[in-house]
Amino acid sequence: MLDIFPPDRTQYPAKKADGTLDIDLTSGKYLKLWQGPNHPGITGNMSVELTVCGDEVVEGKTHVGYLHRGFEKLMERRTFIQVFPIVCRVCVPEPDFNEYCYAACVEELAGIEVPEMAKWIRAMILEMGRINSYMMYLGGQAGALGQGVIGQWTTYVRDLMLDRFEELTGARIYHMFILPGGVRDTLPDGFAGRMEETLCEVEKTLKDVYDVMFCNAVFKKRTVGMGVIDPSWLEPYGVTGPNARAAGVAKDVRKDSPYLIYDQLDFEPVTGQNSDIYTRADVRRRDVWVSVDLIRQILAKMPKSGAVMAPLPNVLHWQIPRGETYVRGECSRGEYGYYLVTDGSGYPRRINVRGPSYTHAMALLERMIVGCNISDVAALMVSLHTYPPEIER
Amino acid sequence: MDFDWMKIPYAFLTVFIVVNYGFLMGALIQKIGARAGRRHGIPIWQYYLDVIKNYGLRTSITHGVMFYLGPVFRLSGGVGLLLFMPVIYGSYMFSNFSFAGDLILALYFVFFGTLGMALGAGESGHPHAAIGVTRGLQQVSMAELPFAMAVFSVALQYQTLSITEIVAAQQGGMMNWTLFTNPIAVAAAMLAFLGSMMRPPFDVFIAPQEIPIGPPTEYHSSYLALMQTNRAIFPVAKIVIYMNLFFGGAGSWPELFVKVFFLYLFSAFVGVCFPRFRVEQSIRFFLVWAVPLGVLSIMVV
Amino acid sequence: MTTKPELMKRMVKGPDGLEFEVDPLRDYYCEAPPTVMPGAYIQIVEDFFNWARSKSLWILGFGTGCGAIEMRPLMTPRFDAYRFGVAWRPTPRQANLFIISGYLSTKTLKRAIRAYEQMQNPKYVIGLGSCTINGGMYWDSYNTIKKLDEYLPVDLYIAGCMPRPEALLAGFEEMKKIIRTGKAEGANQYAENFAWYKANQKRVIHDWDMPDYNW
Amino acid sequence: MRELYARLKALYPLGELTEQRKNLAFVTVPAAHLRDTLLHLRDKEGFTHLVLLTAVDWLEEGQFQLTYLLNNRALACDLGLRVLIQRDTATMESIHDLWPTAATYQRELREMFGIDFPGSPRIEEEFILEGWNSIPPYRRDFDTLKYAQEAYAERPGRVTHDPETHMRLQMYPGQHPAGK
Repeated sequence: MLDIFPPDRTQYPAKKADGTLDIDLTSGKYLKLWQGPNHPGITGNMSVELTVCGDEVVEGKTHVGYLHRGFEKLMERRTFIQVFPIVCRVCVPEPDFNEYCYAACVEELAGIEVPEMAKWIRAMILEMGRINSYMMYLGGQAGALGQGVIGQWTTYVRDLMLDRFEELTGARIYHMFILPGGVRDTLPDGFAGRMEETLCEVEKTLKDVYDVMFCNAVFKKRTVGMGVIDPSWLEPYGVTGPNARAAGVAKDVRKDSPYLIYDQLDFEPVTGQNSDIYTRADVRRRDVWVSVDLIRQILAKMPKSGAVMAPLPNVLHWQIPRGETYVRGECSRGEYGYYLVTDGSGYPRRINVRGPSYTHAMALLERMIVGCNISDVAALMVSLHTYPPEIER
Repeated sequence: MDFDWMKIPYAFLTVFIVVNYGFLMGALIQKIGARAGRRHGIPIWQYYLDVIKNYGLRTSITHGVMFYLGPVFRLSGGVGLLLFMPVIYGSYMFSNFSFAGDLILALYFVFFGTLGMALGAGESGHPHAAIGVTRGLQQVSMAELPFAMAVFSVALQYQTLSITEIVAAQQGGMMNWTLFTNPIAVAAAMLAFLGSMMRPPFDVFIAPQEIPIGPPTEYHSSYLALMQTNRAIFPVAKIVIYMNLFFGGAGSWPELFVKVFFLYLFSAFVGVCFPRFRVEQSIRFFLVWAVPLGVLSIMVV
Repeated sequence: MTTKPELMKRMVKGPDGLEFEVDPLRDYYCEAPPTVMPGAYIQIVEDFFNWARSKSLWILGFGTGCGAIEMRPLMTPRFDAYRFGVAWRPTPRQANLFIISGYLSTKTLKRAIRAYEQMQNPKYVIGLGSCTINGGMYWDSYNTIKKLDEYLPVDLYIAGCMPRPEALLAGFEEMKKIIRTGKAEGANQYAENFAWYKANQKRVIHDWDMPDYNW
Repeated sequence: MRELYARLKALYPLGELTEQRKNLAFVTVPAAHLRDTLLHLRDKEGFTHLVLLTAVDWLEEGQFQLTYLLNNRALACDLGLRVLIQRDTATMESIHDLWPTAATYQRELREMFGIDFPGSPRIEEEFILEGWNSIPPYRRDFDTLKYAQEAYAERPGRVTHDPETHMRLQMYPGQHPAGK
């Protein structure tokens, strides 16, 4: 394409001696622009403080804390079984990973063996949650570029998937289904058949999304080559999940250190090469296909009956000996982990939630946002797929 | 100078009809767009309610004189465009104040509202409004360029600057429309049309995800209602120009309604399924695709 | 109370070389307190306006908490709240209905108050979720408020954690009934009890670095 | 994991190795040797991914435990370095130059635990809380319920049916309900 207006980068802010940017707001060259928290282009309730020069961002600072509820403190005040209803509230769009990681931590420290059936059901729920989360993402990514109709389609499919959740767990958003020791219940009758219908609908929508969004010339123009994560940043900035896979590194906890029953399933991590917004979106789109396939495999291979709950000790006196552990899982945004420390009492000593958004939305975003156009900030932020509630808990 | 005073109430009648038609058509287009997202969309009378609600709000805050005048300019741009144009060809009642050189005046009025908006939005002091309006001005000036060229081409083709005469020249069957007699100019103008209809892919200046929602960020209650009224008039007025210049005009109200509706639908169709360009990308798009077409159309004529 | 550096009074040199004094708290904000705005003088006109207001609810698109996750389905095919005259506006100036979607941390409360004050009279507030009613799940949290109507005038609460979209739609219908009967005078209530609301807000927000009323 | 520990032990004075799982172990490191150990692990042993950095408050022992959890993706194993620092002084060397993302963790620790990391970028800024006027909230001696009751107005009439207390009363009438 013709390059009629080459970007002029000579007037960029000079650096001071200590490495910070020399930005004089009164000079009239720079403008401070707050994107968020009340801003539709922000993923959830957070804000980015942009300093712009013309249309280009010269500095961006993320501000979080608008959703801080003090979970890690609240969990210390609750017994092990009381924690389980509130963990799912940590991350709203994909709550099941909190439940799984917490349950796995407790099981490991308390030495509880989870029944085989429960593992399969857990894996299925996690994959269903992953599809939901990706559907939110695809809609958001298209919406950030002004293509609202994709969001309509994907949210419709997400609603169908929420119906399956409702059937299985009785709740739409916060399922509270995976608890320490297993899961609450077996699958209802005829669940596999209805699941198959939903999966077909997901596939149909994905094809439409591919045609309208990924083959769209304007979408490509806006996203190809935009917001590149350099592969050398992956380790220093702790990039995981699809963001890392889009850079060509097949980082997938499901494959690297299989948990639950992922070692018995047949799948390959999806990777991309270019590490721009388009590739990240494409990796996630193909990841939905993987998830759809995984759910089919799980439904086909899972045992037909069996216990779903290990016998727990009396939960009122449940004391876990001193110890610490870390359990991770691959959620739709990257590595999700819980760090649990117990001290022999009936209450956890400390729980730390390691959300992937924590590294993506803070240090990485601040690095990537420099030099991008104001119009692309929203798309860039969405493309990292961050959810603020898991940053600040 | 023989001014026919009877034209004034007739002109108001035109405006009245167009306002109502604009509201209903806007809602209908919205509904059609919603169907693409498998929704039902808003009720067809929703825009009336919104306007009444906004006029009925109890407080409104001003940021200065230009803040008041912004919506007024915008509305006068829309109304003025409509008033100085023959809406229905061959009708005494609805020819309004059209005169020999009205094409030039119409070109001016198309831009007038945007300029007024720029002043008003600048006064409101919100950075998003300022960013939005600079983007809007850049893009609209770029989109107007091919349109102006197409208009010149048409004016050269018919050797007149009067819209009425242009319409008259296109009568007598579809094959006489400029669409078929000068297709290059129409192509250039239709690209410009997309660029000025505030729909994707050329709606970066009101992009809710980036600069919510651009120039009208600070506008509320009656100012906003005024702008909504204009939102109903202005597109119709603009489409009427396009219709007069390129699609043979309209001999009666039903014909006008149908033609305007389909032209509007064209922009809505494109808008539903495209993301938006960045402002420099859209400028480049116009420079690379639309302006050469416009130049070509002038040269061909 | 400490003021942030960018809010302090200072001399500024403009791009044209002129020096002038800037006092952000005075110059950038309006300090006039809200006043009680009576309705239209004629009752039937007011009724007509209330009817229109109830039919055209514009929601501020500010997801303050986890309730925002159920807003997306409301805009989309399954529930499609647009059918009922409900629309989302990205700027507080144009919105009439503020949905506090879930718990409010004190940091968000500050932003929510500012957004609320920028909305135009008449304006309505719906508290969504148990956590706005009495703290809900976060009853012992040190960072979330427990009772929303101490800080903002609330017209309606929708209970649940989280309330389903159907509950929200029912809530909108209830809200419309309240507006039509002319009882939704939250903005006037706020203006009447302004001192009380401000005192409550300031007790919670420790670094109050804005004027009391900033439209 | 054992060989790795033996190799490290030869270089630095380490504490005992706690093997939690086959691929997860924790080891105590003196604060002075943390940086060298981290560098060695990152550059020589392939533990390139800083999974998390967090603190545990051992109030009874007067110590903070900082946990640096590192991950080696090739071997699929994690090593947690425990650093014990004094609770009343609570200062630690910053590692933001080794992993830029650690700066965020350090900001959080500074705010939530009151552990200072001199030299870390934006460490002085407020991170999550705004206008906080009490002791750092994640410390064990901070009572969140008491703070919440003092700071926020509560709606009267709230009855908490704490299942634990309730069940205790049901099962052992007469015994005083314990709990926090």
